[in-house]
Amino acid sequence: MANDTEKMIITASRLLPQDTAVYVGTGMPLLASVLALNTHAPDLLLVYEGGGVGGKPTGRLPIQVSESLTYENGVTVGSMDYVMSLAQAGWIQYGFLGGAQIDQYGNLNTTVIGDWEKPKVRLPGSGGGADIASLCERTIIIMGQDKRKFVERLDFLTSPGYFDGPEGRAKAGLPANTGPYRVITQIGVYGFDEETRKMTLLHLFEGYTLEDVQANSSFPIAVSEDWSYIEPPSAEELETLRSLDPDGVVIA
Amino acid sequence: MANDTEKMIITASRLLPQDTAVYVGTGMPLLASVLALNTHAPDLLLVYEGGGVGGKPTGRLPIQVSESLTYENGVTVGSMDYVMSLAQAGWIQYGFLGGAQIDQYGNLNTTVIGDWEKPKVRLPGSGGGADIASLCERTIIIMGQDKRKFVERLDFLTSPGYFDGPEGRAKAGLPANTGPYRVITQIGVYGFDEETRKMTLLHLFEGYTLEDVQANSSFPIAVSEDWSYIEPPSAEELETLRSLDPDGVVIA
Amino acid sequence: MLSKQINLREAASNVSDGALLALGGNALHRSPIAFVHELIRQGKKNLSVIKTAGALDVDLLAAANSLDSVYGGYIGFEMFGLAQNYRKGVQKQEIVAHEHACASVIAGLRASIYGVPFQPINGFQGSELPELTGQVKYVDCPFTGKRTAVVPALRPDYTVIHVNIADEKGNAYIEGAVFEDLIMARAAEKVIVTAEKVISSESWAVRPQVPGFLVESVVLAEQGASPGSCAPFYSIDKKALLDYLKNPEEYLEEVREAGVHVQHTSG
Amino acid sequence: MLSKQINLREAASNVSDGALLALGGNALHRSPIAFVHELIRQGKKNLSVIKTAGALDVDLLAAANSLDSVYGGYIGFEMFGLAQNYRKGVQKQEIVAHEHACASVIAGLRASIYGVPFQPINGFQGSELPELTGQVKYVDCPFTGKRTAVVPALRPDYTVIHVNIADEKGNAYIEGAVFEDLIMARAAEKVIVTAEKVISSESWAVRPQVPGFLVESVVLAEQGASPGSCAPFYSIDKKALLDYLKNPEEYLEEVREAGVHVQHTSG
Repeated sequence: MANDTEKMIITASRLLPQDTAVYVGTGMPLLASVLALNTHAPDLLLVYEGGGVGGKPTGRLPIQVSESLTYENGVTVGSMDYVMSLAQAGWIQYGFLGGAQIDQYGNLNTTVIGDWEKPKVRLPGSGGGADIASLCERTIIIMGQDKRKFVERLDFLTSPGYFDGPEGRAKAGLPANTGPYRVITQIGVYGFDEETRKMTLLHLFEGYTLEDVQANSSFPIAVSEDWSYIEPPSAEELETLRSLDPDGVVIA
Repeated sequence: MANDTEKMIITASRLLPQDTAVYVGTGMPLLASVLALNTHAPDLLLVYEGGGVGGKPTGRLPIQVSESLTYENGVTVGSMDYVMSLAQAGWIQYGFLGGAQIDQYGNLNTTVIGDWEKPKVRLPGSGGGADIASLCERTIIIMGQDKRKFVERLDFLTSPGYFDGPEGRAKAGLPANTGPYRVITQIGVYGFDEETRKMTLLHLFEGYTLEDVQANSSFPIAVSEDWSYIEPPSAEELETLRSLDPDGVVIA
Repeated sequence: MLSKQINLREAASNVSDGALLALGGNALHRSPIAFVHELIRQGKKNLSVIKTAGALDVDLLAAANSLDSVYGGYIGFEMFGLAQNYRKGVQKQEIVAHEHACASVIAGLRASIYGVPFQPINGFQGSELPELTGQVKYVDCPFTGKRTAVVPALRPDYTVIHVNIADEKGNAYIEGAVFEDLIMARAAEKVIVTAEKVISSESWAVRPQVPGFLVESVVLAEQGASPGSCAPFYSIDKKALLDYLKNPEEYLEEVREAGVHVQHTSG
Repeated sequence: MLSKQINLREAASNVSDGALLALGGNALHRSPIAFVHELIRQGKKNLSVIKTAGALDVDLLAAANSLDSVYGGYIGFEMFGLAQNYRKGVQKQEIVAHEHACASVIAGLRASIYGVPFQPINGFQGSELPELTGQVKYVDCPFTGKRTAVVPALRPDYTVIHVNIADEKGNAYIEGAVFEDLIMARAAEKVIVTAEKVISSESWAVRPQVPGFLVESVVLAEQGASPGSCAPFYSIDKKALLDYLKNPEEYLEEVREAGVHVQHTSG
């Protein structure tokens, strides 16, 4: 049986198409991307935050995006400036994000809990988040879901989603055809309604109900008319994933 | 006996001190710099316009700054962006310039003869000239001298000298302690008076007179009180120089 | 993944009349001359070229009446003299010289690789260059108040670079000086790579600097920079260059008559 | 040329209280930890740090009360959790977080290497980051009219990078990912290189990326990034890191008691 983390990673990996470039950060995104590379998307281009482009690590997973394994079989050993500029110039289609808080429009907070001036908890900060959120065509957000994380109002807007609705990104001057694409939690997969740009349930993991969706959110979540259950991880997916992280650094 | 070109190159090379960085373009500057490296300044750092840093070519001279020989024994094989940025950030002390026209304040034209809109002769353009002239602490100008080249008024100001006098560079917003240092022609070596920033004769090549200085200039040239003759090329200088350009590409 | 390798004729045919092209290499070194020859054979018109230091490439397009304008820092044949056909074109006001310096061309390309509309630049205070073709303007730095020169983004429709080795996926390797090729390859809408050798992507012994996903097509063009140099494979062919400078019409005639890319040397 | 090699103590003693330091490496990788240890031993005060992604380096300075402010994109221990001492310092308002993203830190450094007071940046439209500490303002592009985010130049007093190999002239070589070290080394007033190996400048088998003329001093510091990694020489020492996170005071005590750089591992 797959655990929550494994299910989330496998579901994320399925979202990555062939022949696209994905900007890869540490942890679940790294595992999801390398899993896609090792299953359905052998030509997926991994652009590692640390500077590697096209690396196809073999054997155990590089647990951090700055590790030398992310350069294995790759094209370029660059700098973060290099890979960031690829996103800035519009070369990167997919990116992963996480956060301590998310709101119904997919805006994210990774900066502080509480007031910025006098924070209750200081978080790590944007990292590459603000940029990825601004510049990638489709961002995939992976995070745990509960009422404290799915909030009505962020304590700080680090990485922009759709701001306050369908016009938000254009008004802010962000590139067209960019924005949050999916949110993956332990409960299900969410998209953003084309009309309202509000978070909408698309798929549930088996074992969860529509009630769980709402019970674990401080904002109302619409449910797509044709929502469905997510196909459970195949034996191959699970086996490949576990071979990438044999010590259970991420998936344990 | 050394010819005019050889004398000018050798005189230029003597101006380059040890432990400094010099920005090197094609032709006489390249020969002068490599000659200095091979005589009195083995630790001179050559920064080649084409992207090489610290290259110490052996054997025959790289006749063009983009040639692979300029990387020999060097540190960095960069881009022009890289070496230009070194000048832009103030890392380069010495630079060489040439030009089709020069005025009494050391301003240079490498752009057009005649009107820019309807040129009589279109010249190659700035290249790295405008930048070098703007950013290096001391620029050394090497060019032939006659009344058509030493002009009262440039047809076009490509590379700034002292503009119209001592305040010119500061007014334009150029970095302090930068500007033309010496002009070397077949007749002699000129500096720029600290008070007036006008071109002033410092040294004559043997065989030339103070009358030759003025007879070959359209603007008046002051003569330094303690002007002197230039020490002729030593046998070692001449031998080393000729070994660098055995085919006489530059010095013939 | 499908191979991106096509032939020179197909690659050049993708370039429309009126296109804005960035050409790799520097002066007489590693310029995409075979590609320029093919543009001339196909009779392209009204091209504009971005190049830090141009020589034969720009002059050939001028001689063939294919050139409308140049965003360039330096156009000339270094110690071989002036670029005579470019020079005449500008003098006859048939070619527009968008007055640049090498560094401002690079800064404009750099704006494109960072997805911003302009770049500040140090070293343009005082030159008459800026005012003449609107390539430099000034803004006040909002942090320091300092008046700062800025240049607009240069975004080529196509960048064409000639490299030592490429593979069928578009990954490309340059030996020695990369010049502005790596910046040009990221600044453009589309990228064409011509290469002395095309290898399988499984057989790299060196690490390519241009990632294939930036590249639209790859072309095998042996001696593709000749009569310029492509280190370390070949040096400048001085005789062919001097012949060109003496009689460009004859050179053009040979290019056109060849019909396809031939390994152009004077030998 | 005189050798630039000095020892760790001398090098760190050149850094004044209140200095603005850029630290090379990224997160737990190739950070100049031995140098940070020495700063702590010397009881430096009121330092500010520039770092794209900081971890142990920044947190150690926070724990030692040596830190006034941070220009950083991300401060944390990646999958090992939050940077607890930095976090507490900010929460107690003893440390100022100049709110940045990795890309805006880099853009600020890039301004310095091009000798300009600011850099335009794409990707800051809409985040609340900009307004809070004045690290981002807006200008209208004079060519297109587009409202464009700009960040101020970041110019460190010192950049300190830890590299695989250096020579006595300051030439330095990094294996694998260079992170922002090469930019930092050109953006600073002065540069200190610590190295796993110091070789003679005659004996390079690889081509160094940092030219020595940019470097003020070179320090031999074996295991100088430990308990972080320095590929390919050593990986992260997880036990030592987890011990630090559990009991930073004890770790600091060991650093101070050592008196000199010791090859710090948990083993």
